[in-house]
Amino acid sequence: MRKLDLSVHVAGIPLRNPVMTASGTFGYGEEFAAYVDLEKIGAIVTKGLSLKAKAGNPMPRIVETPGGMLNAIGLQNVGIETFIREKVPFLRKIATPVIVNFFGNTVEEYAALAERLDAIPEVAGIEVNISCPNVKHGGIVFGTDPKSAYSVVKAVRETTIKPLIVKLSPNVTDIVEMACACAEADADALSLINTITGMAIDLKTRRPALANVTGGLSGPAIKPVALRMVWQVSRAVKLPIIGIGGITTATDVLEFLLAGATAVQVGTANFMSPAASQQIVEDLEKYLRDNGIKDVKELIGALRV
Amino acid sequence: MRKLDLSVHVAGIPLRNPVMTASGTFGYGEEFAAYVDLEKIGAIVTKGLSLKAKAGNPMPRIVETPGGMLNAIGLQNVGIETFIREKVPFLRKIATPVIVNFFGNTVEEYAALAERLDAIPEVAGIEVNISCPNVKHGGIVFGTDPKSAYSVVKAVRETTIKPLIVKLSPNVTDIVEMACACAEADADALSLINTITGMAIDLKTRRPALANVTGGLSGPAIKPVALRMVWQVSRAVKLPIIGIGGITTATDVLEFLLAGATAVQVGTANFMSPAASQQIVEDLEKYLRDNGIKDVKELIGALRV
Amino acid sequence: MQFKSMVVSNQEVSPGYYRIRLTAPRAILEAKPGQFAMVRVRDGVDPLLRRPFGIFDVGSFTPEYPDAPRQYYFDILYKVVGKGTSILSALHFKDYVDVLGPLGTGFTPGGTGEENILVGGGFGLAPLYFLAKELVKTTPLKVFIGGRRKEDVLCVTEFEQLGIDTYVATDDGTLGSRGLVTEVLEQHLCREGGKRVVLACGPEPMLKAVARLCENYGIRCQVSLEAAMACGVGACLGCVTKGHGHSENTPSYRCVCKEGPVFDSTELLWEEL
Amino acid sequence: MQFKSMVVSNQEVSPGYYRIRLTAPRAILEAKPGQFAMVRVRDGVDPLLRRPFGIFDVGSFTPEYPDAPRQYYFDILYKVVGKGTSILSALHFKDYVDVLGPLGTGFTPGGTGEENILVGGGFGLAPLYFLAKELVKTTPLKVFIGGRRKEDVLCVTEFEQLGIDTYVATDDGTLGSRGLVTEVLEQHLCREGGKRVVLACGPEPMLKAVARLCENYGIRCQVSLEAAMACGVGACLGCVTKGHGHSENTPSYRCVCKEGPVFDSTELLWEEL
Ligand SMILES: Cc1cc2nc3c(=O)[nH]c(=O)nc-3n(C[C@H](O)[C@H](O)[C@H](O)COP(=O)(O)OP(=O)(O)OC[C@H]3O[C@@H](n4cnc5c(N)ncnc54)[C@H](O)[C@@H]3O)c2cc1C
Ligand SMILES: Cc1cc2nc3c(=O)[nH]c(=O)nc-3n(C[C@H](O)[C@H](O)[C@H](O)COP(=O)(O)OP(=O)(O)OC[C@H]3O[C@@H](n4cnc5c(N)ncnc54)[C@H](O)[C@@H]3O)c2cc1C
Ligand SMILES: Cc1cc2nc3c(=O)[nH]c(=O)nc-3n(C[C@H](O)[C@H](O)[C@H](O)COP(=O)(O)O)c2cc1C
Ligand SMILES: Cc1cc2nc3c(=O)[nH]c(=O)nc-3n(C[C@H](O)[C@H](O)[C@H](O)COP(=O)(O)O)c2cc1C
Ligand code: FES
Ligand code: FES
Repeated sequence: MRKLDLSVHVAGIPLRNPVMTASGTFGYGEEFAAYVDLEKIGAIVTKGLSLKAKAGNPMPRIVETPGGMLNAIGLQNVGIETFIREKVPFLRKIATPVIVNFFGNTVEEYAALAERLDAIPEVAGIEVNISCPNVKHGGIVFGTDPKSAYSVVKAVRETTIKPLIVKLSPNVTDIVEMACACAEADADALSLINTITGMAIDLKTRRPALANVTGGLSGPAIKPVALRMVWQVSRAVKLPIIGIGGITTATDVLEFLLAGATAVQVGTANFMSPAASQQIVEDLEKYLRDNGIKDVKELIGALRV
Repeated sequence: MRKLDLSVHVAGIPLRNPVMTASGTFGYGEEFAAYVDLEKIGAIVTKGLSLKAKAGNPMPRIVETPGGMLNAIGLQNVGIETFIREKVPFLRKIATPVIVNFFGNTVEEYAALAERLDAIPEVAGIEVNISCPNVKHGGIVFGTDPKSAYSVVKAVRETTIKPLIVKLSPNVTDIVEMACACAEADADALSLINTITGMAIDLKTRRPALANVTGGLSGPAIKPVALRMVWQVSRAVKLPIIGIGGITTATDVLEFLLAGATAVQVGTANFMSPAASQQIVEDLEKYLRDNGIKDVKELIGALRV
Repeated sequence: MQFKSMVVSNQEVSPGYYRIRLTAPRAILEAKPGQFAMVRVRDGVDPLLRRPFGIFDVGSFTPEYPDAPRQYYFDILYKVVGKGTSILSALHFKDYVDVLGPLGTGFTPGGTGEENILVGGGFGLAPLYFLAKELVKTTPLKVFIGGRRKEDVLCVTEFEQLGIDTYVATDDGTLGSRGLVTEVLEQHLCREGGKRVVLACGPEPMLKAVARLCENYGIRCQVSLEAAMACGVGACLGCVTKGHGHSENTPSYRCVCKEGPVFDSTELLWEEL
Repeated sequence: MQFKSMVVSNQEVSPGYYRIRLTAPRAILEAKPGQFAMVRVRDGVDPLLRRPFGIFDVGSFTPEYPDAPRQYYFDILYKVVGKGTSILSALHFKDYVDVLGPLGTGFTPGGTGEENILVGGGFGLAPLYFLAKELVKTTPLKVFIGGRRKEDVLCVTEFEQLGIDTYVATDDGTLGSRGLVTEVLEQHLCREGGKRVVLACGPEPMLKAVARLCENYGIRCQVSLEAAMACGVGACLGCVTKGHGHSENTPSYRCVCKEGPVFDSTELLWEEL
């Protein structure tokens, strides 16, 4: 029997299979090493980095909601230099592509981060998180304004030849418009969706359940929204898409591929089971085998509408 | 012991309690009469009406999703004249305010519906569903464009003195901007949220799970998004707010009140249990009693941030 | 009605098929064959919606403790296909579920002198058995059962115990004749004459074939349909099927939960289902 | 490690408090007192996240069937407070859960010659009992237990069976002295001298009071904290608490799941918790 082909290419990065782990839900990889064979998954996307270390938001930072969870971690991270010094050596040892997620408060910060990452050979690709307020332009969120998104992606593009993925926010009227702006700025791929802004309240204390008041909704609850956006964008834009949002099983992955994603990221599911990503890869392989599908790429965009 | 006061006023409509049923989830009231004491709930909001009867979308029209469901009913309804002839006589018999939800394809259709409803004494208030494409303006959705929303609400306002509630769509970058447009057009109250656009796929058939491809996500899954939007709008706009989205328990109702809602609507929960709305009212009363709260209005906007 | 219901028993009757007995108020005895119940299999939001199941039987018994009042029940015959039914299959004696029902229309069997021909497949046998139990006292009756394999052919013993002529067909010939149940049915229809009514419940392709057959033979035919459901009471308009409409372009959607699940086959726009 | 675990037993030990025994691989014997496990109480998305519980005991037994291999287990002592714990309380022998653990740091008790003073309340007694069982063989030990009412005071018999001096205080005086456990502790601390270490687990206000007391008396103190958790392995940064930071304006957030749940009380910014 011919070997199954699970491999895909995203933004020029060759992946042994389409299942990556989502930024912020898999730490810097090593936290999960005891539970997952890191060499079995497609790629690791690391926790969002900024130029300087960031303390993050006060606690409580997470709360469970029906079929999902809200988080307001506040982008706590060790900062890019510590990452390079302390986290990259571990990641160097594994043969799985590492995609580095990052964010800034200004276009210049984004560009500076990209430039720094461009020099790190262990970085297979970069994922730009544009769901952050643009401090120079009165706090308007880069990810909800096509012009801001264009300018930040353009600036990043000019500083790096690394594969450049832009991660889109779902908190917009028109996701296609955002996707087009990023395509015009020469992104190599798009990943979507980031979390949907939500809120929870603790009736006993009459306070918001999160110290930050609002937070980002993730998990199975948002899957229908993610799938819709992936489908909309895949029909409108030529770039490869990484589907994200509520993926917990191989079936979910297959649905995202049918909707037009070339690869996916597993986020909140890592909390439900730390072995989720590997399990999904195994189940995906089993599905292909059971259904006589030789190459996972046959399924990309194969939705019959 | 003084009697508990559960009553609220919304848009000038006196309600015995803040718990209404949401449009499209409670039919025309009579479908639920065998399971709920209709005189125990705050108000009934009827299935969205159009000028002429509407056949709706092909099936399948609904699909369950994690913690929620998608629907693409396609606004099937009997049309306003049949409603007045066949549904109002039943509603006349019960002493619960009836709020009529409706929609049109053009500003003129909205105005014509409002004018017709203005003449019906049994109609305690009208709820304008602006989540519909504006056929005259290239299909842009009234509910996602502040200018279109303004024009449709203004036109309705000019034809009726009935309490006028505008129901907002969550599929926007900035819900506050939409709320402000409706306030400027002299709406009496805002209800939010309508469903979030989503999609599901049936892996076996490789087809969308809904014949319409996309549908509206409702149920507990969307509660965090609804709560966030209610909170945002309540801080920015003076109008009373009717909170909608994933409400299944009295605790949920209390959270929406704390976030700034004056009343709420129960939607998908009616499918989980047809007696949900009445149960919620009873539990709400019990909560107030157990916590020594004499008047439910004390809780409106009482979130401690 | 809506009621909390206790599991009395829950047994696998054929591989993958279970029969569950649930307590109910006395009024359950008035359920008509073809009606169904919507079951909330557990608390919480997963699964969110109730699951519809045809009523397979109703009855009563006296629990074995002193002065026990008579206890009424109904049975469901179900196949484990997904989340809801597998949760159901794991329930034990004394677990509770929430039930809404009986809902929908029932079958309208033939009048005096008419023979009732029941045709079913899989768990479609559930309402047909309930129907047969009621009809067998008064009218001539035959049952045609189809299934993929032997394991999918349910209730043969039950029907035979009622003394009803039972014809079985399986795709692979592991039980009864090999082939489709409609082939066996057609042989029967063309061999014998007389006034008769066909009452069918099973997978849609089977119903379609049965409806076509009946049309050809000019026999009245009722079918019980399935659809994804949310409310079960005609309010959400989620469960519709296509009926013959007022105009050709505008199909008239009919609620399976309220106007059905049993329809006269001529009411339906079969070519578009 | 992550493993499927079978329920061996699950009993209410005091009103609202349960003790559940779960099978585990042999390596569970290496769990340190103060470590915890994250339990997925059932399949599906409701509840979505695992629930953290301190390890109360570990051990092994031989099942009663021929040639049964030795079976290892761990116990959890839990209070029913919400959805997850009530689902847990409804589990029976032979039900399954998914377990992740042991996780986190454990207590670092005093060295030779030091007395270990354990202070706890509610289910905070769980890790303390596990700790006491290990320590009692080698070191002098005392236990102080606080609770609102008698029912909230757990494990007194267990501690006494280990032969450990046990001091109890309840808010309403229904068991032991009336008042806060820290009052009884303070009396003890000022009455007696010697080198000692306080190891505490319980509600945050209690821990705060204990930490302040120990600071006043110059006694080393370790506390086991609680926090809402998602991953349990230090990846999501959801479970943080405030530790003393590098600068005054930027608190240094510490992961309760990985750097804790046991912290030296001096590491924490108590005034901001
Ligand atoms: C009026 C009516 C009467 C019914 N009577 C019975 C009965 O007596 N016994 C019985 O076993 N089943 C009956 N069904 C079907 C039953 O409702 C479904 O099998 C059940 O809802 C599946 O739930 P699940 O959570 O296990 O599957 P899900 O996880 O919801 O779905 C699993 C798979 O089953 C398919 N499925 C889902 N719903 C249905 C459906 N309504 N019909 C067919 N396939 C479906 C899905 O497409 C999916 O492939 C009836 C349905 C209706 C509408
Ligand atoms: C390291 C650690 C060890 C623990 N050890 C034990 C133990 O040995 N025994 C035990 O019974 N419990 C223990 N807990 C607490 C336990 O995790 C919670 O009680 C449990 O998660 C509640 O789940 P639930 O679904 O029943 O409640 P939910 O429905 O999630 O919440 C119900 C109520 O409980 C409160 N609550 C939720 N999570 C916590 C929490 N982590 N701590 C306190 N209150 C909470 C909520 O605010 C809410 O008011 C421990 C927690 C941690 C972090
Ligand atoms: C705790 C947590 C932290 C996250 N941190 C980041 C981050 O630093 N950068 C980023 O781009 N996305 C972050 N995300 C978003 C996820 O990468 C992902 O887009 C989102 O959770 C949706 O996927 P899911 O439903 O599978 O979790 C975070 C999500 C969670 C739950
Ligand atoms: C089956 C279904 C039909 C609906 N029909 C309408 C409608 O006709 N008009 C409208 O304004 N909203 C309609 N809605 C939206 C609901 O009124 C409500 O805004 C939404 O479902 C969110 O509330 P929930 O989460 O409590 O269901 C419908 C929702 C559902 C589930
Ligand atoms: S299920 Fe709601 S109308 Fe039939
Ligand atoms: S629970 Fe995820 S970091 Fe502690």
